[in-house]
Amino acid sequence: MSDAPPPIRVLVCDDQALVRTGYVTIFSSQPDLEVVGEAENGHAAVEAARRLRPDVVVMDIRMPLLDGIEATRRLAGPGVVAPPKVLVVTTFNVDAYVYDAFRAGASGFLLKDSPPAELVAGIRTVARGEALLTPAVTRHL
Amino acid sequence: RAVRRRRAEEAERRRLAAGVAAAAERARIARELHDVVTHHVTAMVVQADAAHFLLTSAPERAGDNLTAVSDTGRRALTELRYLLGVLEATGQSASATADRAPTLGKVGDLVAQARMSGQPVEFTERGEWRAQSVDVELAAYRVVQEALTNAMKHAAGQRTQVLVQHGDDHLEIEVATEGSAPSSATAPAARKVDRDGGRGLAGLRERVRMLDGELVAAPRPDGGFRVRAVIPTQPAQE
Amino acid sequence: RAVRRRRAEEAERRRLAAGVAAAAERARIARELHDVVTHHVTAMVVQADAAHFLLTSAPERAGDNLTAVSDTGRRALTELRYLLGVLEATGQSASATADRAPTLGKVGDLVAQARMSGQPVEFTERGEWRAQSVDVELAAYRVVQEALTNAMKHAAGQRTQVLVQHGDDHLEIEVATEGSAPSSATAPAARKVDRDGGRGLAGLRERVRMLDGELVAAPRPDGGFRVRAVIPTQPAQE
Ligand SMILES: Nc1ncnc2c1ncn2[C@@H]1O[C@H](COP(=O)(O)OP(=O)(O)OP(=O)(O)O)[C@@H](O)[C@H]1O
Ligand SMILES: Nc1ncnc2c1ncn2[C@@H]1O[C@H](COP(=O)(O)OP(=O)(O)OP(=O)(O)O)[C@@H](O)[C@H]1O
Ligand SMILES: [K+]
Ligand SMILES: [Mg+2]
Ligand SMILES: [Mg+2]
Ligand SMILES: [Mg+2]
Repeated sequence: MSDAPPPIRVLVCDDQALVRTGYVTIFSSQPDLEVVGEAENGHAAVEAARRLRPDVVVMDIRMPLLDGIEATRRLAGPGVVAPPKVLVVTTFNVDAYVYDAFRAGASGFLLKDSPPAELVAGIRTVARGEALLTPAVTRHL
Repeated sequence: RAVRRRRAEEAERRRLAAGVAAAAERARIARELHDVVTHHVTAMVVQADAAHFLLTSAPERAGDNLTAVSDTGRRALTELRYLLGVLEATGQSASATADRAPTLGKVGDLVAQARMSGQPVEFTERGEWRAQSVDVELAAYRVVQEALTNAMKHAAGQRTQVLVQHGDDHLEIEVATEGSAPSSATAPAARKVDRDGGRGLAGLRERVRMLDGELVAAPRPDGGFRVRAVIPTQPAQE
Repeated sequence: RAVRRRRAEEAERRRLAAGVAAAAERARIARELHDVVTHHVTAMVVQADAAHFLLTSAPERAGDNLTAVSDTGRRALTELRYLLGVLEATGQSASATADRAPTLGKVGDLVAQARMSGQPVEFTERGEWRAQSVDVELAAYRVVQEALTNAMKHAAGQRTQVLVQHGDDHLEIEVATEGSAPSSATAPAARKVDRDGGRGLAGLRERVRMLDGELVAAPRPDGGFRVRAVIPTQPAQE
């Protein structure tokens, strides 16, 4: 039977339904990942994360009501006790976004259209407590 | 010599101003594009990747993903065409009249663009047309542009009415879309109304306020949406 | 008083220069954008439709199509990112774009991509290859790109020939499709496009003309279509 460690619990936050559902499909297909919830704006993300206690929050930046940076700050910013790991995903790897994301407490930053293998590897990396930058971003910094 | 130096400085300032304008324009276009294009293409990539994972386990769900890819792609092309039309229209008027951005007279072009993109738009103009200052005309034009862009984004396929009314001392612009039935096929992202979400209307409100006017935007009781701007104008003269 | 008038005139000139620069930037981005986006997104739609078709009959081939959709989308996003210069907040996008601009050597990729989308393309290259200026190479690349996009859209499945000929002082590009039977199964989205006129070829004509070249595009007597561009180049040196 399985001595496999418990799966990494993931919360997927993006206001674009097609991206969100696509991510859910991809992440759910991995034996070591479990999608525990979805959120379509920053407020819902904060609420769901506090309720569901995921290991990793995959967080879009541009979302209505509350953007992903602010949501990250509330979930994983300075002073938060036992924060989840936050992996920020965006369309553009703008320097300012990367900087703000890490300052807000994110553990990783990836382009949204990264290949699935990179995305799931990214989730595993931040879940282990390591930091992660997309290669395209690192090259640029 | 002083004259020559002054000329050189002026040329330099002009060059800088041109550079700043080009950069501002790039930023503005980048923002619009983010919503119109990159956003769609990103969704297509993610959906195609997801379909891959469903190929053997759930082919029919993979089929749904593929439909989403094609539909999104077609929508992206339609919206891109609209955006390019708008860019072109503004570019033309800028060079044609050499001194300015689009004017109120070009609102008809915006309406035509939106119609070509499949949005059912009715356009009414009332009162006696008078040329206004560039600021006023441009603001009015932008109100219609943003409201029509929003109509296509947030109320695609819904009847849309554009009214431009020339008063004696003010200009009134109204763009209203009809409500979408709850079951309608509006894109999910667009369905939830978040008035804090975008920057389109907020930017316009600011712009209109700087002209001592007022812009109000709100959902209508029947589920539609209405944008109304009133901008004071100089009384008729000369 | 004279000083004040001169200042006003200067301010006015500066404003004009800024307006013209913004318009030029807009036109440049619009052209580039059209070419990048329509090409890739059209290919993605075609691929997704094909994958849908293969879903039940040949799932493993459907998988290849899906990979093509994602790859194409990623390429489009990468190009868009450079194009928009959002990477550099400083507005160095023009040079960043130039550095990464696709070159004539990449035409083979375009051909391969079109073939993967099911278009039967033959590619011939003649004469001695020489590196050209970025402008010339990019223009040549865009001619092939748009003509192949058009082939997939307006002459889907028709034999298509791409010829690149390196002359002593010019570059010649020709893309020809064979005639389509009237009953051909052009995608509905593509069919609708015809009526809107289209700006692909017009933009290219402008681009080629700016390099003192010429682009001619016209239907062929047999029902096919032909695009031919001749672009002057620097004679071989150093
Ligand atoms: N015609 C409309 N029908 C329904 N909702 C609308 C309509 N126009 C605007 N809205 C709502 O108002 C919100 C704010 O509009 P706004 O133009 O400021 O932002 P946006 O269009 O979402 O994003 P942006 O303009 O920054 O690209 C929208 O997000 C949408 O929820
Ligand atoms: N290979 C072809 N076969 C048949 N008709 C063609 C072909 N290429 C172009 N055309 C015709 O020429 C027209 C103009 O082409 P153009 O590329 O400018 O526009 P488009 O492809 O229709 O739209 P856009 O490029 O703006 O997306 C097309 O609408 C089509 O009618
Ligand atoms: K799983
Ligand atoms: Mg978003
Ligand atoms: Mg808007
Ligand atoms: Mg075309």
